Amino acid sequence: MQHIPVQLFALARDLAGAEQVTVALPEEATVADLRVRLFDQVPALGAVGDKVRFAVDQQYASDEMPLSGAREVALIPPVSGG
Amino acid sequence: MQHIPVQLFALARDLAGAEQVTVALPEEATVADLRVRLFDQVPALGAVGDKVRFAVDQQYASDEMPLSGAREVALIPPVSGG
Amino acid sequence: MEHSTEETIRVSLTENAIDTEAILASVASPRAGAVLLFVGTTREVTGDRVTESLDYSGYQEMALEEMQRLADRAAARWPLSRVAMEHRLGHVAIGEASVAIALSAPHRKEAFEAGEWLIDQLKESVPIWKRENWADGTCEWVHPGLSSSTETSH
Amino acid sequence: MEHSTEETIRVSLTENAIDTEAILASVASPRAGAVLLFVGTTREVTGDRVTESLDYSGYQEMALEEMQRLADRAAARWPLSRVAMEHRLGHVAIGEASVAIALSAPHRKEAFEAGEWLIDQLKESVPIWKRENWADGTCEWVHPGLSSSTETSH
Repeated sequence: MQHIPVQLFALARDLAGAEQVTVALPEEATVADLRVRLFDQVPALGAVGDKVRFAVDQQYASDEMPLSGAREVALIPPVSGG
Repeated sequence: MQHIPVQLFALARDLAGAEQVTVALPEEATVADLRVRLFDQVPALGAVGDKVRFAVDQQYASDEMPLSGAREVALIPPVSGG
Repeated sequence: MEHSTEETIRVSLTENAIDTEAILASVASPRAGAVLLFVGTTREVTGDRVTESLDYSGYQEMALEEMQRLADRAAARWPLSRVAMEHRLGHVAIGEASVAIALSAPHRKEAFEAGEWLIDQLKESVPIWKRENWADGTCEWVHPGLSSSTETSH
Repeated sequence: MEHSTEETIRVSLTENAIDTEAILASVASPRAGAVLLFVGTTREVTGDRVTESLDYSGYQEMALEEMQRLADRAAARWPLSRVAMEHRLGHVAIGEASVAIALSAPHRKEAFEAGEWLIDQLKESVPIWKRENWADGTCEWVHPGLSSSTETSH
């Protein structure tokens, strides 16, 4: 098992009441597994639903991307800069 | 007959060696008549040829426009501002 | 906070007022015939609601990386001389700039194309979020595509 | 020399350096979400010839009228908040601005469209002429469509 801290921002941070949530996942887990596990573990995040993307090491990651070796993982709700 | 001072700019001014050329035309003359008469009277202007437009009272004028009542007439060679 | 891996591209985040003149000056180039500056500012009225102010929050390290990637892609796609992008973070009053993008290019057509592409892309992918502070005292994170901050998941 | 028949539109000619910050400031508006500034500058190299400087000459009264007409047409076609256009006259050194167009609009798409339209139109119709002073000591009026200043008529 690996323990992955997931950074939260904006509404996701408010919903979870935390800047970061740590998720336990098997070594071979992908971003898709993280998505399922995170929303199970923190049901309040359901309000941002499946519109969120994930970033691994500060780049957007596809669902198929493996998490082993990731140094930094973040949940990215729809952005509104500009 | 009316005597129409025509303002010249840029290369046209250099070719004619004058800031203004006065052309004599019948009262019913149009911009097209002015064009023919001006190039007859100042052959050096031929170098700007038929690419020039004319402005009457600070607006581009069509060849059909009558000149009677015009307060200000100018020959406008292709522009290059910007 | 600033990130500049190439001298031709500068991306930055700031908690202070955006200095548009400095950003314009930073893209000056003798090879450029065209300089374009786009500034995004806070509107007072959106639809029928009145905004009092905004707060911008960012995933700062990634935001800078993403701005740099966008500028790199623009510089690969169009012949640009220099690019500068700055985004404001923190509290922003009405009428103040939240983002500025400046670039220089040999010709104007590519300057307009690249400028519009950069702001469109920034709004799609740079991890920065706006919180609207409405005049009625409520506030709300803006997440395009989510129907409301208070609705539950679908 | 300045012409301002409506407070939302300002057009001007100047023999001094163009003050881009003042032009930007002049289009600020609480209704605007987007501000765009385009600056045309002198390039040092065009093709294989080196420009030392430029001189701009204008039919000034008509140039102001025509700039005003273009700004009016843009404001009729796109929902713009404010428009400012300034053109330099006289001697202009390399790298200095010859023209600046600024505008504000509620949304960015119309700001980009209107800005590009205005500079395209200005270059088509505003009676201002550029004389290139080449590094080899010669100089030449620029008249697009005329093959050369020394050729005779066709």
